[in-house]
Amino acid sequence: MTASEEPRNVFKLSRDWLSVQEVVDAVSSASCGAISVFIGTTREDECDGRKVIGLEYEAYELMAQSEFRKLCDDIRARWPTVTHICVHHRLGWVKVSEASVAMAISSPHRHDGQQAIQHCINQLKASVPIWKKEVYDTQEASWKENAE
Amino acid sequence: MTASEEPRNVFKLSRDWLSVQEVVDAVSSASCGAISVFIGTTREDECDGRKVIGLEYEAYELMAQSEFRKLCDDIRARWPTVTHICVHHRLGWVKVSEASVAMAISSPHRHDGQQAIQHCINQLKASVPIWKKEVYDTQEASWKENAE
Amino acid sequence: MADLRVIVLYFAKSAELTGVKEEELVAVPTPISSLELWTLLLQRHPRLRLLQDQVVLAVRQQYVAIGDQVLTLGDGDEEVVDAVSSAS
Amino acid sequence: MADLRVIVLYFAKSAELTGVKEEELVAVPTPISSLELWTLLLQRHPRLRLLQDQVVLAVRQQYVAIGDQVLTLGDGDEEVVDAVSSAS
Repeated sequence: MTASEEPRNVFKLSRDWLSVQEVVDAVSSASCGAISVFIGTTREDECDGRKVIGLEYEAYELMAQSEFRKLCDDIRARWPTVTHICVHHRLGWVKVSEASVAMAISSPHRHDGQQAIQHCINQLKASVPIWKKEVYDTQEASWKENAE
Repeated sequence: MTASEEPRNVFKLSRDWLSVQEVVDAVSSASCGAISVFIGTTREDECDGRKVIGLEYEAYELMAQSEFRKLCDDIRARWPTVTHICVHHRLGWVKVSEASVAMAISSPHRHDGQQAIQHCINQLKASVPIWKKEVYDTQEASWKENAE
Repeated sequence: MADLRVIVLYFAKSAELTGVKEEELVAVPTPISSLELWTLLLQRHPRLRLLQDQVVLAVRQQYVAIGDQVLTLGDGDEEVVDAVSSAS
Repeated sequence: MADLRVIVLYFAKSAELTGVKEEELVAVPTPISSLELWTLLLQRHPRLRLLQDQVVLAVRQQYVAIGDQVLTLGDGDEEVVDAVSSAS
């Protein structure tokens, strides 16, 4: 790898619309033949007869950054060929069908990256302090486990 | 699902730069919480001391379309919750670090889509008649199995 | 044994239940276990009890389980109380 | 038993070896097995032998293995010969 190819761990919390292209560009590398991407969107859903119209996200930003760094260390220990990792997560109001998280991982070959991206989204939801509140068409709302 | 939510199978062979956003938009759906994406790029590589400077792709276009439809049927039989499938593949000259294939699959929950995208890229390479020729800095070139 | 000033941050449902996002606790005894600290927070905000098993504590950006574990708090430490409701 | 006119398409390395992308074969006997058809193509283009085991045939956009399988060809059928070299 050249100097510009030092492994990158990019994490951004954003109140704006997420750009998939930006996440992909952040991990692209001439030494990588594979970029695995996952996008989580707000799904139109019903809960006890109420319709979900959107989600409200909140984070403990400093701790989210440090938990993300731990997660990256964990991913690189499991899949050493992983080159760059980028996660963008929305905060605040995200209406139905908009992306709340977009993440990309580059690797020389596709298998490692595909395994790593699944681990990344699972662990992001399990350990990074970001909370979501479902908001319903009845004006009600409820905080949810972020595990789904 | 509403009428506009009929499962879509989108396949495009293109001589232009691939847009990840376009592939993602093609599968987005209010009923889906997950979009799994894979991007295959031309990797800077060496082969017998020669440096790969790019790839040249060629397809049997009509048959590629029909093999893609079979692949979509296979994916939907294995993961019935898969909603939309979109694959864009480059033809012609693709230089190092550009995308040769971009694919996206949407599903209500992430697990099915993540399994399906891995199957999709594996089977695309195994069964869809697209060939690639590695072009080296020595002006030499050689046709490759598309399996990698 | 000493008394400390500790900053507590509340997130998500815990902020809704306490009505505050951040507060300062003075005269927190140290050493203190995570369970004793949680009990102290419950005395100030009885509605936090609604969180039951879903509460997560973090001290200096490290998660701590609620139990006998003794916390070594430094003056002015951030202590984070965050919580989610169970998925219904 | 009849003789047919068949269109053969060559792709990738097979097109390089034959020097053509497409050709018309006249008086192709039918029925014919895929192995007999491949032998007929090898007679026209001996360099196709370089493809050895890597050759893939398709008739009417369906892959066919090279062997005893009898092909039912219709007049003017597209027959595709495509091939890749083994990964070195």
